[in-house]
Amino acid sequence: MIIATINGIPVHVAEGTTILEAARQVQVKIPTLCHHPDLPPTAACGICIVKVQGSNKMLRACCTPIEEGMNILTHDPEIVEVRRTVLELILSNHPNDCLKCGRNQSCELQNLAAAFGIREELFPKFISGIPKDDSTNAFVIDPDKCIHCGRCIEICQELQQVWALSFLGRGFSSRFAPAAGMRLVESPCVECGQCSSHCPTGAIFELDETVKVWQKLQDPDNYCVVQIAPSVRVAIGEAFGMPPGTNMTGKLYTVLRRLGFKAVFDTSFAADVTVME
Amino acid sequence: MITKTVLIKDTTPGSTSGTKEFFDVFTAALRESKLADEIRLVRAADIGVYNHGIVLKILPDNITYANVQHHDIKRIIGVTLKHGNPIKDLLYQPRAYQLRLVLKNCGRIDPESIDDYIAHDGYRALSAALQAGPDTVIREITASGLRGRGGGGFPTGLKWSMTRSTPGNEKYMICNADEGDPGAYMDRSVLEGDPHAVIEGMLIAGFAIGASQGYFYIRAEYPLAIERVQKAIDQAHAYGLVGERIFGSDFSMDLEIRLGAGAFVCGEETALIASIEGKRGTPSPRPPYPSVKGLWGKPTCINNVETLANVPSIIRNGSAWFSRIGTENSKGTKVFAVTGKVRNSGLIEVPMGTTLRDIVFEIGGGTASGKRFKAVQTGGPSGGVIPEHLLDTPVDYDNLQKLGSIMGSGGMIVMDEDDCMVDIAKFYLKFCVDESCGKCAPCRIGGYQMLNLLENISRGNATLEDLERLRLIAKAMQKASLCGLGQTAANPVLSTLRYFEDEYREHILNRRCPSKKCTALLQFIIDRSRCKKCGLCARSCPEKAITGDKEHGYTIDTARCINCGMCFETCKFGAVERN
Amino acid sequence: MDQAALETARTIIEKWRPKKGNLIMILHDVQDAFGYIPPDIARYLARTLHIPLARIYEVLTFYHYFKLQPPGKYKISVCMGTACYLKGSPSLLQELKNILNVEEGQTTKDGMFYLESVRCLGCCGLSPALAVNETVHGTLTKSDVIDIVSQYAKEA
Amino acid sequence: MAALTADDLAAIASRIHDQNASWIRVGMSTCGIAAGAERVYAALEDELQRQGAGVQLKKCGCLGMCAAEPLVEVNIAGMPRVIYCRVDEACARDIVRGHVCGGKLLQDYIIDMQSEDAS
Repeated sequence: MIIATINGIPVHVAEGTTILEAARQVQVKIPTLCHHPDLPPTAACGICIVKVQGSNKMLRACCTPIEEGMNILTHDPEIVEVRRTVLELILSNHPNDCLKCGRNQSCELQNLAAAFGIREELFPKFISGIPKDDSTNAFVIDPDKCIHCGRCIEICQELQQVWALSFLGRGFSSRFAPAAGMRLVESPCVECGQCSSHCPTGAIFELDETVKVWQKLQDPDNYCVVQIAPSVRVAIGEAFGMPPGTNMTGKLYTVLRRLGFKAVFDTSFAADVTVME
Repeated sequence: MITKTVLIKDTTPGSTSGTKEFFDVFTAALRESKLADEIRLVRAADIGVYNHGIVLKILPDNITYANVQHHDIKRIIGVTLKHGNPIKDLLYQPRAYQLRLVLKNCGRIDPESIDDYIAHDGYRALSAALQAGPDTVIREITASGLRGRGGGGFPTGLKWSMTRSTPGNEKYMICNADEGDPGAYMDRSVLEGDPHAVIEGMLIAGFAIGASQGYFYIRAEYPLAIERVQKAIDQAHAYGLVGERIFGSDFSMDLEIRLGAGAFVCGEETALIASIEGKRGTPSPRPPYPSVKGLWGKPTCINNVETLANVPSIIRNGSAWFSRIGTENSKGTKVFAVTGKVRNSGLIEVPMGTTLRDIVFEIGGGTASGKRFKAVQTGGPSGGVIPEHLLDTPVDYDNLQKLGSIMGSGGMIVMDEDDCMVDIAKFYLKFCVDESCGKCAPCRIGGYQMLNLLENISRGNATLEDLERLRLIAKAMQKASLCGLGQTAANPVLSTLRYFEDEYREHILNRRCPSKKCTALLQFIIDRSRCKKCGLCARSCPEKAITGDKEHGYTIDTARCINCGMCFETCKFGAVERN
Repeated sequence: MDQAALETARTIIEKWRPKKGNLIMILHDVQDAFGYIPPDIARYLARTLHIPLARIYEVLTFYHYFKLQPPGKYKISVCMGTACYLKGSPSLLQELKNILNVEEGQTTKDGMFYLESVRCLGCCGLSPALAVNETVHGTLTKSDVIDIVSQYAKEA
Repeated sequence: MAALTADDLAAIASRIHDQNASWIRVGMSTCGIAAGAERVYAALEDELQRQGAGVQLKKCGCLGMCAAEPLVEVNIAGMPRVIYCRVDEACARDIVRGHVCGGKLLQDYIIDMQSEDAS
């Protein structure tokens, strides 16, 4: 057990707990950007810095284990100024097309900018202008929106062991992409979608074909059927504010029929068939 | 029969013929005194003394005379050369500013011969260390006060004992030879000139921490150093000094070379480890420190070349001997690469606490051009500039830090009045932007934005608010960058701002570069009185902005001029002026 | 990939296979043998060493020493160390760009010269300096550049 | 060969120290070689052979005076030990003919350095 204080509040935590985790236990919110609870810290963004009494350095809360007797300060004008400057720098390297972005209103960078009350741009914009990769039927990669948090790489390489995505180059011109000049469709990508679901911004986003579906549904010459993956029956509830785990099967079928699909299939049907065999 | 040799050098700045004239007069005088067959006169190229008029050195008496006048010749012949007595009012005591400890063997022994090294006390320290035991070795190094010479200045003994006390039977010793500061090459010189000293230091360190494997991480751009270190390892291996049961003891350690591949950030310990493991050299957060979890997750100790080269002599001569050299908190000597606009550019080694003035003027001989000294830059891209009024500062870790610079690995770049501080800041920042690994946002974007602001200043497109922006980004980089590279990348900007803010303001407010370096702010015109109408400038102009002919002379059309400065460089008569 | 190239790559791999963390050393040897890292060799390394291709390219593109394009017959490296910079190496580089009609990191159309700027050649006493392949030319002025280039052009 | 013992070190040392003969050393590190030390070394070697001078020619690392490279240090019995700077091939031959064989020091090439060695 380690005893320390955060903003004067005593904390008792297990050895190896990070400053960020310890702070959350005592309801102290440290802003983060690259951090994701599923993943080991990449320590990339520098937003979560805090002060430790007795040192004039600032430490990253996401990856620094709390030590016995540490006296941590998470907010003061200097810390906030540094965080804000870092955020301004990140924003200067990010396009301003929130309204047209798939991640609008669910973007972690956007939320952070709002939380810091960013109203104007302090630094000139530098956007790399690397072309989008829309070679697959699953996602669009937009390198301009990447904040180099490293989550997609961590997921793709370490957790999924797919190694489709990689960090290429160095410094300001570093970027994430498949190796050897390949497009995503030529890479080992299996379209698992983990990169997209962990991306904090719109740099990797599911290919949106809503308009095409609407068009097909309205075409009287088409007989439209729909098939859903098993996990969607439960997962979709969260998007509508239901408690996690709510079974939505009935509602989902009803909605799909009302949208105009003539028949609704569930992928689990094939599983049932296999069992009957 | 020749009995004495007299070296002659006129050390007056700018003097070209003084030595020759004095030599001729002296020769005539010797002939007159019938001593021409006994005294050998030699014009020297450099006598190691500067700005002291005509200097003579008489051998083998080892008497040096300074500010000698022609009328002194008679006295010198009569008193010194005939009778061997010194003349008090001419005597000059040249100070030995340098103290060669790390460089002791460099240039003296054959780096490709292990026997030559052994003949110069080589491998005795290793033998003594093996007998004394690891604890004694660490105690000696700790007591000596040796600190890391790679830049950080971390106490070496403490580093060793931390690695030793971490439990584990597999530990690694790494020699950091990824010297990357532009304008610094101390490590290269030591590896090329005395590789066995570093190997011996490695083995002693490995023995102290309990390592069985050591790696030299050397820049790939140093082929000769790599070749000599490999040769030295092979020779030591053949003598049983590397490998199994060294000197018949229980201690076994192997050494291997691994190459860097052009990434400055790999000088950072965690990045260096990643690179040896065959990965991208991006730094990782610390803790865990390498002493606990380093190469392949095992306890690892990383020391710089120069640090390790100090180790054998400390073990041989004892910590008390070493700690007598240097200052309170910085013991021993430091090797510096003194380069730039200095007369004698090269490698020097001085005791800690030597003043910058002694280094630049007494050893370096002042500026090469004779122009006014402006500043000296220490610590490379992580360091800062030190202006003339602070030159009397004794050099050590703490003093340089107080001045906003760092000791760094030992680059020392001398600048004269032709060097623009905005341009210098831009140069170092460009380096850091190129070398940033790109992992963390403050360094990756902050450096880029700062560079852009500096570009604008040097083009006259900036406002005073941009200075505030520079300071704001600098602070964010210092506080929020993950590794040392990003944390210190803004230092050259901050220190030039600290001592030369006027120069920045001059660029911004008056769109003028006082050193005439920022070409975008210059105006080029042809001075008709000096123009020889040769037309070379017009031919060199890439924009065809120079018009005229050989009869009427030439003029520069300022509207078309792009300020490239080609005409200025081309003109042989100094007729192109820049203002 | 021809048989000889394959054989070279295999020898390099076998030399380093028992060593831990051998990727960068293998890439060094490949570059020494081929002058750059040919893409099919990179793929061969990935297959043989069971290293993801992504990892190999991550490393290749991180370290500036490794080249992905075949270099020219002569590699001209202009030193951009501080001492050389102060003493005018940028104008040497500019002159070379003008003469060779290439940018940094490019090879001339005839494949003769590859131009790059490098960190520090370690001969600050000879600044400003440049190296052609391994040979260093020091204490240069802008007007020396054309002579050096034509000297090598003649030799070829 | 068998592993060295501490006593062997002394034996090797005394064997090397015995050779107190005349020698010439050429600085052969990167800066020296870039300034032309290899050509100088070859010229010295050739001229020593032509003159039949029994002088040991050795390579060494960098003395630190990079701006003055190539450096050649000459130690001939009965003569002051001197370092010649900015030596070219012609000068190298002059060193052998003038200094080694003729007992004369070369004009305008000697460099003298003030430094102290720590033990």
